[in-house]
Order: sequence, then C-alpha cells, then structure tokens
Amino acid sequence: MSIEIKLDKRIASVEILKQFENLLEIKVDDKIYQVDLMHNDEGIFSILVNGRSFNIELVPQSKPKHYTAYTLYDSYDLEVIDAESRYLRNRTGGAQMLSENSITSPMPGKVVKIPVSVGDEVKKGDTLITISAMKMESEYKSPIDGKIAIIHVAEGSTVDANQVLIEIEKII
Amino acid sequence: MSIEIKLDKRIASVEILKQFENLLEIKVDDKIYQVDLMHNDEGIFSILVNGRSFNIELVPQSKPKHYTAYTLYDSYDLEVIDAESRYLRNRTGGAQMLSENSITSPMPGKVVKIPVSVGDEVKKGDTLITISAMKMESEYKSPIDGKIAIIHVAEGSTVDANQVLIEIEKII
Amino acid sequence: MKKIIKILIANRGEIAVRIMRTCREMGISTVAVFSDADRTSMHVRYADEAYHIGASPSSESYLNADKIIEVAKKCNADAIHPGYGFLSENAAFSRKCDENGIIFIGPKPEVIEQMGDKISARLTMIAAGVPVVPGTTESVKTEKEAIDTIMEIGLPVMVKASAGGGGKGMRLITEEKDITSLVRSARSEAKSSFGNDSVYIEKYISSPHHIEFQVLGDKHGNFLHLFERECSVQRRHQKMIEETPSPLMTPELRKKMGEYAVEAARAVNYTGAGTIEFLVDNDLNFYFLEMNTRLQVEHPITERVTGIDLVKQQILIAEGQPLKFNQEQLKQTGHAIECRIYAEDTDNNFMPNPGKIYNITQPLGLGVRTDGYVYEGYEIPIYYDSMISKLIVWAENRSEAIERMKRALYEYKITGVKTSIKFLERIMDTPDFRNGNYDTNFIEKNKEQLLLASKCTENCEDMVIIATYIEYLDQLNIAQTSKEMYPAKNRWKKYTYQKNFERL
Amino acid sequence: MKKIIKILIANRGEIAVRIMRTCREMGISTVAVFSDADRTSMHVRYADEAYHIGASPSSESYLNADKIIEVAKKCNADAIHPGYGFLSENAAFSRKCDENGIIFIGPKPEVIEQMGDKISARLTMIAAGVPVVPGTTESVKTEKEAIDTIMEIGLPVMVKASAGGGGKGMRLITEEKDITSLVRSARSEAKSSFGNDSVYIEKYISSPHHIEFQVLGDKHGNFLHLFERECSVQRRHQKMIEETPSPLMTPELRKKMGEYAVEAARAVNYTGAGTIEFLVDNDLNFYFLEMNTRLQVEHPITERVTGIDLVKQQILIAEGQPLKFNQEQLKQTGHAIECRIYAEDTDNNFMPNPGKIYNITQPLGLGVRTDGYVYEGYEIPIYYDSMISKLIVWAENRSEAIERMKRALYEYKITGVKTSIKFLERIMDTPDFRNGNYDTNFIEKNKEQLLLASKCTENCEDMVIIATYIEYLDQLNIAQTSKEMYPAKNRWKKYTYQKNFERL
Repeated sequence: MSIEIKLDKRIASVEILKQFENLLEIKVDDKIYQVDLMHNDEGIFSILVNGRSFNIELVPQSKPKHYTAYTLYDSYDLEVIDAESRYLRNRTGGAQMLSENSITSPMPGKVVKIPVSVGDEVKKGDTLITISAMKMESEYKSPIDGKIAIIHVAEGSTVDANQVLIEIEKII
Repeated sequence: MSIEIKLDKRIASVEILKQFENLLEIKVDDKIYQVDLMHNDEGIFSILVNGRSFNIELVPQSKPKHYTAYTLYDSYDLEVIDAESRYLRNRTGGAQMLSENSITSPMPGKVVKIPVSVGDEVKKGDTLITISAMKMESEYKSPIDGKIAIIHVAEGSTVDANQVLIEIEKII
Repeated sequence: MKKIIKILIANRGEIAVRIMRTCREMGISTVAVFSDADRTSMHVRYADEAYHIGASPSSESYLNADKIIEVAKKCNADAIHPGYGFLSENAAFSRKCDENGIIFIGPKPEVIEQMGDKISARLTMIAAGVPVVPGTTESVKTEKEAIDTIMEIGLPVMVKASAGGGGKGMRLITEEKDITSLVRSARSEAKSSFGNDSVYIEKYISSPHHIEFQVLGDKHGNFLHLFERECSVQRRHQKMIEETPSPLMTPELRKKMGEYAVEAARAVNYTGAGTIEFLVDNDLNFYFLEMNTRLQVEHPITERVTGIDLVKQQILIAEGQPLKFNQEQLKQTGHAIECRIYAEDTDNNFMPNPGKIYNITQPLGLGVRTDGYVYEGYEIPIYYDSMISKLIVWAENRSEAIERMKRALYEYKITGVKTSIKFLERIMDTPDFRNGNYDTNFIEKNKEQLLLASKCTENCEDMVIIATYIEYLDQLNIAQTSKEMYPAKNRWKKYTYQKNFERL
Repeated sequence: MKKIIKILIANRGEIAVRIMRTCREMGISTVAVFSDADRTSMHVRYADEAYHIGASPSSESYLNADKIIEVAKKCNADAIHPGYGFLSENAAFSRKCDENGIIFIGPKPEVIEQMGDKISARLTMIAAGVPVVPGTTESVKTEKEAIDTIMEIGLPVMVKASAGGGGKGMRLITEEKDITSLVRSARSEAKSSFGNDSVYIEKYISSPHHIEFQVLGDKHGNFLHLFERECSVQRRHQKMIEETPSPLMTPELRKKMGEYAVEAARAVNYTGAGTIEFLVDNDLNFYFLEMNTRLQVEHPITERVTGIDLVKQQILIAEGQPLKFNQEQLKQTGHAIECRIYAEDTDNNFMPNPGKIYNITQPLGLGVRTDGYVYEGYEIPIYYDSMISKLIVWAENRSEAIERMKRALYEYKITGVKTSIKFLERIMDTPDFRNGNYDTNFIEKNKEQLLLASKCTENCEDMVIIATYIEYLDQLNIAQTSKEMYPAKNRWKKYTYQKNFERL
C-alpha cells in the first residue's frame, strides 16, 4: 500500500516495490526509481540514483509527521499523510478556518506590546501585537476586519515558533 | 546511597547531597563540590566549579556501564559499579583468569594468519595470530607457555575491538 | 608596561570565542561571563573560567558594567576585552575599568566619547580637515527639533542614533508624510538599544559605496592604517558581505583615503584598533561617516590580506608595547571576502530565525576560515544578534576568491534554522557582484535575482519525498521496538525494511 | 589544449574531498568511486556522481585500474585524478588512461616508471649530476642477493621497496643477526602493498633531515620549484609533522637545492606536480632520496606560504596550459606547519585505532586550515590508511605558528577513537621542536617527554567521575521512561534528577 506525502502544494504517492538492504526500487507517483539509499539517526540521507549523488537532511518539526528537508539548494516543508492523519484531518476540518483568523508567531521571541484587548473591534491591517527577537521588532497585523476573541499571551512573555498568539472573530 | 565508580585503578564513591536543577552539591570520596553541570545526549558535559570551566565528553563502550571520558588533555576508562555489577563480579570471579590466558584484539581488524592449531604446544612469545588494520600488520604472541585451547576466529575473518581471539591452556 | 596574563571577555558569540583563541595563542588565561540564556554557549565552554552575570536580556547581563567589573576583580583579571557591540563603545565602562585598575582593551574614555557621539566626531573631523557628509553638527534631542531640522536640510535624510551603530536606531526618510513616524521609531529603537534617544540628521547620499579603513594607534604616538574594506553589500543597513581590496579602489585613492584615516586617528590620539568609515560616491568623492572605536565584525578580511592578528595587536597595545611594524612594511596580498551568516529568513524580509541547530557541516580546505560559535544541538537565543558565523575566504585574486566563496557556501550546511547561506550564494552569482560594480543599493537593485529560489529538478523533489518516506518508516520502527541505548553503535542504517513494508 | 569538464577522482578520504573542492571552484564536475566499506564516506557524499567499484580491500577496488577506467568511460569523465597512494604512481594505469582517451592528471607513464622505480631514479639523478645516497644501483630481486648486497655495503642500511613509498616495505637494519628476518618482512610487506617484492638497499644516514622540494613542470618545457618542506618529524618512517620554511634552511642552501630539484624535474621532462626528496645531514650535505611523481600529503603548507592552489595547477597543466608564473614571482610568506591526525594509539607504538567517530569539534579561526574527511557517526574502515585529517596553520613567523598550532590542537576534539592529537600537542612543547633543532631521530630522542601524559589535577579526575555518575543516572532514566522521538528537542538537559536520587 502506498503512503501520501505532501511537499509544498504537491501531494505525491510513494510505494516501495522491491528492496534488498539499502537498494530500493521505489515508485513516486508514476515514476519508478532504483535508488541506493543510506541514512542515519540524525536524518542525513545519501541517495545515489543512476550515479547522481543527492544529499538530503530531514529535520523533524514539532508537529508529528511534519519535516523540513534541506537539499543543497533549497529547503522544503513536508508532511506524511497516513491513515491516522487522514482521520484527524477529517475530524478537525475547521482548524484551517481558525488559522486564517489568528496570528501565529513565525519564530521564537518575546512579546513586547499588545495594543488591543479582548472584545476590541479591529480593522484588517491594524497592529495587534509586537514581537521582538534578536534585537529586531516585528509588528503583526490583523488579517481581517473583526473582533479580538482570545489573547493567548501577555506582554513580556516568551513565545515559541508557530504558537497561536491572538484569535480574531469575524463580525457577521 | 552512594555509587562506586572505577577510574583506572581508583575506585571512588560518589553521592549527591543537594540539587537544584543543574546546580549540584556532590561528594566524591571525602571532598564536597558545588558544581553547575550541564550535559546533553551526546555525552558532552560542561561543568563549572568555582568558576573553572571543565569540558568532558563521555563515550559509552560496548560493555554496559563502561565509558571512556575525554578531557582536554587526557582520556580515561571508567566503570560504574552498582549493585548489579557487584553481583555479576562475584559470580564470574574466574573471568579475570581467563583473560590472562587469551589473546584479545585491541582494535577492529582482519585476521591475516593463524600459524597454530588447536592442541599445539606453544612457548611464551610465540606468534599466535597476525591481525591487519589500516595497512599495518600486528603480531600477537602467547602470554604463557601452554597449549592452544580454542581458536575463535579464522584466517580472513574480520574482528571487533576487544574480541577474544585465541585461548591458551596452561600445561600443569 | 604591564604584561597581561588574564583577560575577561565582556561579550558572547563568535567574537568572544575569536578573542579567546588569540589569548590562548599568547598564553593568556581567559574568563567568560554569561547570561541565563548562555550557560551552554560556546564561549562558556571555551574559556578557562566562566561566571554567571545575570538574566538573558543584555540590559541585565552583558550591559551590566558593574557586575562585569565585580567579576573581573573577583577573578583577578588584568584586562577586559569588550569585543564589539554591548559595552565596547561605552565610555563610562571604559572609565570604570580605569578606576578599578583594570586595563580596558580599547581607546581612552574621552576618545570613545568624542568619536562615539556622532556629532562631536563630525566636529573633530571637520577640525582635522577630513571631509564629512553635510548634516547637523549638533545632537537633536526632541522630536520637534528633529522634524524642524529635517525640513531645513531637505529630504532625503538619514536619522541616526547619536550613540549608535550597527544599523540600530537608523531610518532613511524620503517622504514628508513619514517624517514623524520614522523619527519616533528611530528614537525609540535608539533608546532601547543604547539607552539614549538622541539622534542626528545627515543628508542622504543615495547609493554610495561604504568603504572603511582599519587603523591602529599605540601609546607611543605611532599611527598606521591596514588598508580598506568594501562594505557596500547591506540589508536593513547591516553589512552582509565585505571584501578587501575594494573593487572600486585605485592606488591613488587608497593612498589619499588612508592618509585621511591616519589623520583622523592622530587627531584624537587614538590607541588600539579602530575603523574610519567613509561614504564614497561614484565620482570617488569621499566623506567621513563615523569612527568605530573598537574591533569591527569584518576585521578578519584585513587579517587575511595583511597577515596581522588584530586582536593580538589590541592586546599588545593595551600592554603599552609599541607597534612592531610601520606603514611601509604592510602589504595587501591577494583578495579576501567575508560573508556573514545570519539566522534569518531571507525570503521573508530577513526576519530573524532563532531556534535549535540540528546539524552543521563546516566548510574546510584551502583558503577558508570560519569564525562561528554555534554547534549541533545549540539553541540560538532570542535575545541577541542573529549573526551566527562568519565565513572568510582568501585567494590570489578576486575572481578566484568569489569561486572559493561559492564553494565554501555550497559546503556550509546548517539545518534546524533558516540562514542567509543560500542568499549569499546567489549574490556570488550576480553579474553586478562578479564585476565589482555595486554600491549600498546592491541588494535592492538585484532583488529579483536574489530572491529567485534555485530550481530543484523534479528528480530531486522526488528524492526528498523518498527520504521522508523512509524516515517515516524508520520512526514507526523506533516507536515499536526499543531504541539502542548507545547511539554510537547505530548511526548509518543498512537494515531490512521488509518487516515494515508488509505491515503497510 | 582541452578544457577538462569532468574529473573522476580515483581515491578516497581527505585527498579525494580536497581535490573535489578545487574542481568545484573551477566549475568542473566530480565523480567519486567507492568500495563496499566506503558507501557512507565523505567523498561519495561530496561528489556530483558516485559509483561502486568493488569490495573493501583496496586490491579489489581502489587498485582495480580496469574497473575505474570502465566507470570513467561510462560517465564520460575527461580526466582521472589519482590523488596520492593507490594508483597515483602506477605507470600501467597512466598508460591505460592514455589508451582510453582519458587524461591522467600526472606525469607520463615513462616518467612514472623511470622515477617510480627507485633504482632507475637513482641512475637518472646520477646522470643529471644530482648527489644521491650511496647504495645499490640495481634492483635486488631475491633474498639471497639482498643479504649479500647488505654485507657488501656494510651496516647500517635501509632496505626499501623498489615500487614503494609511505614507509611501506621499508626496514632499517643495524645488526647482522636481524638481516634475514628484516629482509623477509620488507619483501613481504612490499609484495602485499605494491604487488612487487623487489627491494633496493641504501647506506643508512643516521639522524638526517628529511627535506623535500615541490616542483611543477608544464607541457611547454617550463619547470620551477615552490620551495622546501621540512619533513623530519616521523614515526615508523611515516611523516607526522611538516613545516615550511625548514628551520635548517639558509637562503644559499635553498637556492642550491631548489636548482637541483628543478634540474631533476627537467632531466625527465616532468609534467605536473612532483616532489624531490632529499636527505640532509648536519653539515648541510644533501642527497637525492627519491622523487614522488604525484601530489604529496603535505602539499597544503606549500599552498599556504606561496598562495598557489597546487591541485588547480595540476589540472591546468593536464589541460595543456602553460604555467602562469615564473620562479622569480614566487615567494614564501610567513610560516606554515602541518600536523597529520592519525587514528592511532600513540601510547602503544602508534598502533592504528579504527572505529566509530563519536563527536568532532573542528579547530577554526585565524590561520587555521583543516583537510579531513571523517564526520560524526562515521566508522573509519579497517582497510585503509589511518590518517583521518590534516591540520595546517599559518602565522607570520615560526614561533607564532607553533603557538597557533598548539591552540588549534587544543580545540580539535575527536572522540570515539584514539588519535595522535595530544601527542602532537606535546611535540609543540618540546624544546628541540621549538628551537627547530630536530632531525628524523626526533621522536625517538624525545620519547620520554612525548609519552608523558599531561597530568590532570585531582579536581579534574573528580569532575570526570561526577560526569560519569550523572550519565549513569541519565541512562537509568532513559531505560525506564521512553526516549523522545525527536532528538532535536532534547539536547542540553536541565531537568531534575531528584526522582532518581530517591531511588538510589
């Protein structure tokens, strides 16, 4: 049975056809590759395919089954979609909506200022929070017209990458 | 309760007296230290004691509870002696004898030549086996006058570090 | 003349480690100081001694002059090296060192004050006959005054923190409607970075070259320069790439600017290592911009072409020794380039990207020097600068140096955080950079090419997908069987996957 | 003149990676070949392409000329770089490359034969007027003949493999009773290392200096030398440390020896990079020892003081390009030292110590170059050489270079296998080395000091014990609770140990 892997917007189906130790015959969508694949616990992969040498490094992300892959020239975000994730996806289909109505920190940092309070009405583009990291301050603005629903952090607190900071409610 | 740790020939008794996160008060034999100790999964230790900065790296050996420690200037072999190892030690007290009547490979390598066979009488200093590693051949000689009891390896086979190669029987 | 035997390094990151390296070569003991966030930082592990000085924000640790001096006295350090940033251009700190009988490795407090305040520096240079950029000759203390002055000089102008450096508290104003908001943010950033919200205002010279001269002065009245550094490749007013010699330079211009740089140092009876920054326009007119009274981030390229260890010179000068070479003995040999590796997202307006370093592969080999401080498993703190290392290459000539830099950047792998490495590699490929035809507007001008991600072939995308698949299978396996207790035994894997495939 | 666009590197380890670095800087594609043991070796990962060529023993892979040429043809490589060792001085391989239309990066087969056979090399040098060590002028093919010749020349003598190099198949005989056994072991080692048991015999010059000159010759009749390398610090007839300039050298001697070295190259119409090795006695008499018709392990110190990339020169010469500089333009600037890092047990007669690399910290910073190939988690194979990296430093003068080397060795941490790092550090501290007063007898003479392990204070011993204790507790904990699935999340530990203490 094949597994689906999402790379940026592409969803590819992967399946191993044959295998002998580190020599694999593997199908990605409709292409078949014979690869000599070695990897280690640090997520470092060395893949030889028709003599070409590929070096890939996979770093697991905080969400399970999410990885960032580093090739020589680029980095990619990937997600493995197995039966379990498909089930969770169907159950929490609404989560997508939420993330569009919220502000998430793209990096770890410290909250410098939150010029709004719960219940405030805000316009798209209004600054809702200022985060400082590495001596640089960044302002995050409201993605929509709406009302502040929840503020998850306080001024002075430190935040992790991808943490939801503020949720905004659409005014209907 | 304290634990014993063997460093070369010294056996030291270690005990933690107080601890707050990475700040430890710890007793080694009769000396008490206040240390600020950080370490990670790779066995790297950073210890500050009275401002002095010590960097130690611990590499686990193939035998459980055995470590090699690397400091800036030296390396040490250590063994943790807990209740379990004390019990095992008592049970296999005879093992010590065996190792004196055997040849062990100090490093990984390949067996080039075994000029003796089981049952042969040998004199102390006779070459019993030649091991090649990294383009260099080393000859291992009999530690005693005796008779070849067991040969664990064959010419051409590869051996690991610390593997017993040949056992010799004392002639009484 | 006092032989220095123990130095406290009042800094962190790559520069702290770099200074300790020279100390070690000179047989001088090193003392590190560290904040909460830096207990596992490289400089703590590299030093002979290390002391905790406070909480993570620099205002509570690396800027805490009294605490640092207390530590220096406690551990009997003869001298303090401030590195760059933090207290390096703080006259009060330098003075406190003096008062406590500790040698401050840098110029005298009066000189720091005189050159550190951009206004008085400008006045000093005008008096010494060195050309300066048109602008205010007095510090501007209120918002209103700033706005009035800007209207007087006329747009475009640069607003800069009087006490500043490194692009902090600096704003370019080109449109009238932005004056108020930009003056405010400059002043607020100046306040939070340097504890002083005074600014000054200069006419903005569009697309100039940013060229600086390294100077040394000893306590015996000897002054000399170690040639120029071209620092025009900048983003957000912070340097990204420096090189020496400058592609713009002619022997005549070098001689003339060098003489002015030495005059500038002599005018304040400068001691130690310092840098005279100039703006140079396309007609090769040059203007004094500011003097940095400390070691510069980009000092290694000067070290590489001259062979002089600048930190060693700083220490020898601090001991009171006279310079052992003169201007005529100095030569620029070959070509050196430095790339600054920042933990940042170059695709997203160079947003800092702190986080945990996963793996590092250092570039090595002929003509490559790396000055860094991060290591595998290290978490880059959110409190300090985003520069994590500097890559310096040397070659016989500029085009070879560019090829070597490309090779070194290609080899340099840092995973876990986003870095500027790939962006720098693309800079090495732009015709403007290769031809040496660039000014401070370079990144803006070449934005399109620089942000164009190199295309990965479909093949390569598929390999990434395969790797992810195998990693996923492997993780499944780990979750079910027990992991080896001794990681050293099990790094590269060559086992059978069949068991898993059957389950799928 | 043919532009080379793809090179197959018929080698492994640091030299394969080092050659690929220059190829990358020149825009040349690289092809790696690898044995069973080397699938995860650095050169495979560094190359653009990589092909398996056979089993682990070098006789079945890196010495398999036909297989390597087959791969080169299959992947359309224009040229093969043989590195050092393996096929680098194999005339038959060079000839096969020619026959298959592949450029062999090195001299012509006839030159390799002429200089590779030590006997004909001696005869060639005698004809060219270069002084040689007294000894046989014919190859000795049988044991009996060898013994007779030794008795004729008189002890002490050196027996050397005719086809050899790198200390293999070489024996010093000083006592009559050892003649037979040492001749046998030399011949047997020669046979297994080079497939040829011919030896030759030379009078042994006790405690000489081993000094070599780097030469370059192009296909247009230009020859020049790039000064000397002092290689007297040896163990088991293998070099450990090299430096340039040689502390023994005078400008007059350098000029004279350099001229002879160029004469030697000219005598065989040499093309490419080669090395003329000399023995020099304490009265500064010098004798031609042998010529290495390939790149030398220690070439980086020459690169550092001259600024010339020797691999690049090899490739340009192979393309048919004339040398772009002449003797007068070459200069030695400053001082460079190389230390070879071997995986070996220096306390136990330098016994090789293959195994798994646990952690590495590379030395970085001013004046430091590392050429290596091992990485964390890499298992050093038992089949090849024990040299795992080379550390090269440069400084303005010799004493600074020694201090810098000490600093770099101090920083260099490789755990998991025993290495020569600490031994090398102790060499840097011996008065004989510091004074430049040493010959090939150096290690023997200073054995006592060199084997003296640096004393760790009792404090430091206790810290090691504490670390072991904590590691043990930590392992207990791991054994009981589950290990984090994502290693990146959990490197430095700052958690409470209390739970465990209560149990103890």
